[in-house]
Amino acid sequence: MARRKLKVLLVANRGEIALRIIRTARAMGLRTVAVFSEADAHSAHVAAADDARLIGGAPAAESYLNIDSIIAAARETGADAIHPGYGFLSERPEFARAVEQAGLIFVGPRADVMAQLGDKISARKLAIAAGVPVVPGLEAAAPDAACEFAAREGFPILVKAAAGGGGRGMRVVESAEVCVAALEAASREALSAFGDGRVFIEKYLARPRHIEVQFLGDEKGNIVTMGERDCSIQRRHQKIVEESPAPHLSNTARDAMLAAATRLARAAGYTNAGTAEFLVDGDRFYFLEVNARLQVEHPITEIRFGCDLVEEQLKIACGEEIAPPSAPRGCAIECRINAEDASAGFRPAIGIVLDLRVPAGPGVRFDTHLARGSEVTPFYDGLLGKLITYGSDRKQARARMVAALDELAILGVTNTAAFLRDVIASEAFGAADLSTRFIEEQFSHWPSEDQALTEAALIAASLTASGALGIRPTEAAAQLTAADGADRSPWKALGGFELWKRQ
Amino acid sequence: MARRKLKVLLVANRGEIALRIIRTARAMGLRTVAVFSEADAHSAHVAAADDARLIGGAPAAESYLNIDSIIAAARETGADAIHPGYGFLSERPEFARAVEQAGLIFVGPRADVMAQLGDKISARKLAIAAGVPVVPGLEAAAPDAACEFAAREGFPILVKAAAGGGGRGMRVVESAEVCVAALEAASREALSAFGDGRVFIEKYLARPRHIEVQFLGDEKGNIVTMGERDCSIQRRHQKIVEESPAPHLSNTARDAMLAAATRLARAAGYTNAGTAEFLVDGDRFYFLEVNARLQVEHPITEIRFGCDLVEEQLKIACGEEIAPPSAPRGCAIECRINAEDASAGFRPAIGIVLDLRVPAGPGVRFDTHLARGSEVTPFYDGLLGKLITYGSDRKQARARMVAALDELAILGVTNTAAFLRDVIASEAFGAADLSTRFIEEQFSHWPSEDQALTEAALIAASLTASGALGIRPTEAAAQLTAADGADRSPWKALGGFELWKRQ
Amino acid sequence: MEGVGRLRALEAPVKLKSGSRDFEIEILFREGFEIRARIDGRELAGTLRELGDASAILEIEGRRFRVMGARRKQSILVAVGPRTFDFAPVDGGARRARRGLAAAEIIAPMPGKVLKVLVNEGDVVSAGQAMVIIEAMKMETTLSAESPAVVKRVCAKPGDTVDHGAVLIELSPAVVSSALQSDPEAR
Amino acid sequence: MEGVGRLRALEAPVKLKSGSRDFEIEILFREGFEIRARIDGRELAGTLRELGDASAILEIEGRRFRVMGARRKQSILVAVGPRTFDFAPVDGGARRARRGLAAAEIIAPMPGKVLKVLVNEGDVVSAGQAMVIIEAMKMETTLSAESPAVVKRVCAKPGDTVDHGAVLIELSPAVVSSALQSDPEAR
Repeated sequence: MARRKLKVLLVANRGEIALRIIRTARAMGLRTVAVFSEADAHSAHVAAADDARLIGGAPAAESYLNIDSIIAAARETGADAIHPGYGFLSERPEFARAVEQAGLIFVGPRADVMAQLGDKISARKLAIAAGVPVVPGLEAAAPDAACEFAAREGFPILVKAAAGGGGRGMRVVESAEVCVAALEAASREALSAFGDGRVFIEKYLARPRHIEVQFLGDEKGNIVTMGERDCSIQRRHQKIVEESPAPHLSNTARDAMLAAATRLARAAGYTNAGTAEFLVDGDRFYFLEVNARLQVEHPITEIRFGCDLVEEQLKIACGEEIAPPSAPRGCAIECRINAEDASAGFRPAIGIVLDLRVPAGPGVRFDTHLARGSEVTPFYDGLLGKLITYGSDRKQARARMVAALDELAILGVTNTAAFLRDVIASEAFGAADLSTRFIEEQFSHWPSEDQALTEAALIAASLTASGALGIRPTEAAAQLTAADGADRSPWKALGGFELWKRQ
Repeated sequence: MARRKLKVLLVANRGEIALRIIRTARAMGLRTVAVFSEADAHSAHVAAADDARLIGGAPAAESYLNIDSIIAAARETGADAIHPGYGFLSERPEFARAVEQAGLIFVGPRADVMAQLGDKISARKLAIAAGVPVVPGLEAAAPDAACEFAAREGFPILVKAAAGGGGRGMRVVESAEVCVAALEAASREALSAFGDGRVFIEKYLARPRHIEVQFLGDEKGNIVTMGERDCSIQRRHQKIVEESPAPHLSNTARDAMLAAATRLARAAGYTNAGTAEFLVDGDRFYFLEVNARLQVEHPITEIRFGCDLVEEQLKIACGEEIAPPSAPRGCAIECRINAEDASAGFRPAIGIVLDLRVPAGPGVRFDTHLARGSEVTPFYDGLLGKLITYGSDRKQARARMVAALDELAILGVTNTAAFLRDVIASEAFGAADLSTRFIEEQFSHWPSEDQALTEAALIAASLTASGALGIRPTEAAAQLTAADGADRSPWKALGGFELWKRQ
Repeated sequence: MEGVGRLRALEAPVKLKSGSRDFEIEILFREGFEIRARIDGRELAGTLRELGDASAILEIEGRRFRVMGARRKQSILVAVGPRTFDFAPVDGGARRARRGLAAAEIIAPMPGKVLKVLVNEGDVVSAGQAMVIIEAMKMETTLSAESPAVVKRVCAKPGDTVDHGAVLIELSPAVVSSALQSDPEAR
Repeated sequence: MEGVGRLRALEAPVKLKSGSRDFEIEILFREGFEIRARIDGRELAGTLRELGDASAILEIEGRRFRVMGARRKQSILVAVGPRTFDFAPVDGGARRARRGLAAAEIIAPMPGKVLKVLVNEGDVVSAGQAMVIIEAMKMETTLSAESPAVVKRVCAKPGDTVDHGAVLIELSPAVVSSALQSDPEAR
């Protein structure tokens, strides 16, 4: 096992995860390099790093997906290693390969392992070979064969992009009539999003839970698991609430899942951090996919185990052997605050953060790249921040989450904080009646009418209109903006809004 | 053991601790009541509570020390219980008694226990009776007897206010010449600060450490300890950095201290949370005092033990039995950010927070009541916030603290963040060469010259002067302020500053 | 005793709309912490406590809310706890904001690329019928009609890169309204 | 390519003082992220990257600092990382700010109560000699002379409540200077 020395780390990502990785790297004494697109020149991750390099235009294809540009930035800045974060290039084997070919350390699994697991079809084969149960399904689904499978197994069926992840490229097909059209649309979307139009289909489970196992592997072949996360609460097949441990899960089922994840990781020859995702129906579980990278929801594992998964990743990448994890403690919940309108089908939102109130207190962690003046652009994923609470039990973690969400306010970007507050406070969540259908079953008509709340909003709006409350755009700021539109200072941003005139 | 039902909690305090108590009470489902002085009408704790009552003028004697006013506020708001926080009335037996007489629950030990422990002289007697070692000293020190004791034991001696706490009312007397004058001054200061001019003296240990033990007692007579905290790093005999566990402390000494604290608490018939403080010289330890309340530095214990000490306090106050604590994990450090000028003998500072950058990230907790626009007045203690970091070991907790302090900025109030950053980053702290003399030995000439830093400051100042950087007071805001001086909105506060003119 | 809040007589009631609802608000009285308002004819009394950070605690009808506000070009943003509201002035200049009438256009909710246009000029569309599919933030979003309408003009074609607020389709006014709705399949 | 920063020609160099030190700063050039300045004759080159929250990253001489700034009535506040600086303009109107001369007064550093006045008019005081003890923020603070001086006028007496900036003692100028120092005993 070769021990490599890491001194300079380039983080090939943006947003909260880039900032989070930089923080750990800094605490480990590493020099950090950020990369950024033209849209992100004023972002928190750029400010936090010791060095920063522009890698291209605002569209991700020109910047965060631009392998050549990122490798060039690493060379220029003397980076020894590249951490890909999640999303973007994190699960692209060709990126891992390019990093290695440039003589740099890729913080993640080997390219060939990633390729095998990243393709849902070969991953499924691997799971079957490792004795891990899978959902009945059909690989490489041509429209006709898919419709035949669906007729046999019964609708609905689930169509997935072979190269997809994080719920992207997934569609539920409810009936034979729309089957061919849905497969074509899925393939088109997959081609556009991942550069790979292959799709496959699975029997759609009626009310499954989504539970996943965190594992780490080192170069010596050690595999350790670090408990599970219940990620059942989703919208559009994307997780919005995660918790650990998974409530109402029997110890037998938990142990079996951890063992299955270990077998799978071992069979794949996995190194670094990864996650095995399962669909769970009672105590039965079925392999879904491996995410061969850090997960968005990794902090809940960190909080329960008192560890730093990014530090573990960097140590493994240097060739160190994994130390056995501490025993887990208490319960942790994460809520993803997205730039979306939960009252309108989670329609994406953009905007400038005019003001921000951030929650704090015992057992509260808020991972965000936002500050006053931050701009949420349409170019990237709309994750604004992750609110994580710890409790000695689920009741306390939940109560702290409700209180923390009540403290949070992001003015200027429509977001899901209030929605999540109601989700966490709901009786259904309290009873941990979890399934991937939770949101559509419980919250399809959010928000319910609240007259006092609306009246408070109206009074506040009328005070704001008259200038008696809140942030006031000023003429001075407006002049500055008129003179120089390129600057992103919030004072200018504010000035960019005309004084709103009462009628 | 009578179980009492608690529904409404009044918090008889201000600042970060009031906010912190309110957060826990809210998460427990309690209704919370804040009290505030005229100087604090716009403070965070007032905003956070469900209800708030003005209790008097800005001077603490008229408000936060005003027992009648606080009891009246509790009656008006239907409070069942009062949490005193730390400082102010938290260790005044007459307050605990008044609360009980009003038929309310006092969240703390019984008044008689508090009286016995709060008086340093009777506390010392109790310790001796419980077989806990004490520093050689003299109770009820009249100037002549004190000088005699000092002549016998040798200078320096330590003069303490019998009713003091948190380092207040303490003086070191170095020589016979100043002995009488110093005793008089100490007595005068004690009378002014605590309404009790009695002082006592002790042999002054040359390079002791200050280590304390957290304990909890319930009405059934159970006493549990929750590890120790090393609070050696002090200025003016007041703690500024605390950590747990205490480094370089042998397990034998640790166990002996925990056992001593348990004996003491049991001998006192202690209920609720308390702390036994010790001076430590190698592995020998001497009883210093009991703080019969929550400590400022309690969060480092919470983080190691995964518990919420305020919740424990409230449960005990309701008559619940203490559950055995979890095993401790990792290391936690706290830095107290004070409104002081560390380059000028820690001279107190006041001001308005014009801008604030708050640290975050894995293992970082920042307990503060500050927000943009907050005013730091001369009326109260200058604690601006407590920055707490966790690490799986001391190295990680320390590295995270340095990184977090680098992220912190409080513009508008001179504070100790930069000083603490250098303290934590120092080799001496890294080596855990701790004693209560740490600051005077290592940091009496802070800051050392840093030309690049000064140049950066000058460039930033010149850009700020020309309006090219930072917060800009605007004419609109200035007009608002001129029209209405009473309002504390930061926009007005900013407007209140004249435009600074370059020459 | 604790400072006097800004007393600001509003000359005229403020008329605001949120979604399809119109409101009329009048601040009747403000002195010290006391505030009284009239909303759509209903009188409310409460307290308003301004905080240092440009937010305030508003207590009305026995409930306590933390509120923040900011003005934007064509709307007022308000946060009440974690909830945010975006109010537009009624008759506030926007073509969409005709009193009592829903918008007569399909407008791009954010910058994106037009993938498909599913209607032609003159088509009669029913409520919920998909009209345009755009790709933005890596999602396909379907814009549909809120109620029956006639397509007056198609202003976009597949492949167009459109900016926030661009009119994609004009509908016959008076009888139609439109709304943005995400693709039901993608939920 | 990444937007152009504000170009702002400063007509004259800025003169600032911090404590007893005077500085002269001139921003020579600013375009894009590049910035050049001259400080007391020494030229420096670096980059300045403004962030959304009114702070900026300033990189000079190979070191990277996060800076924030705000203007106050008689000073400019700056944060460089966690360090804060309070610069006064030289000749900026304050009586204390005479170039090259330390202040000729003992001034209350914050609102408080005068406990003791230890000198009389005409006294010759030596460096470090205690002159006034005030109580503020529950601490006794001793104000001492920084260098030898003659007491010109005593403007406060025990029991006085004094405001921030109040002149407590005037010293003979030119030969004296004063500084605030906390009580060494209380450290």
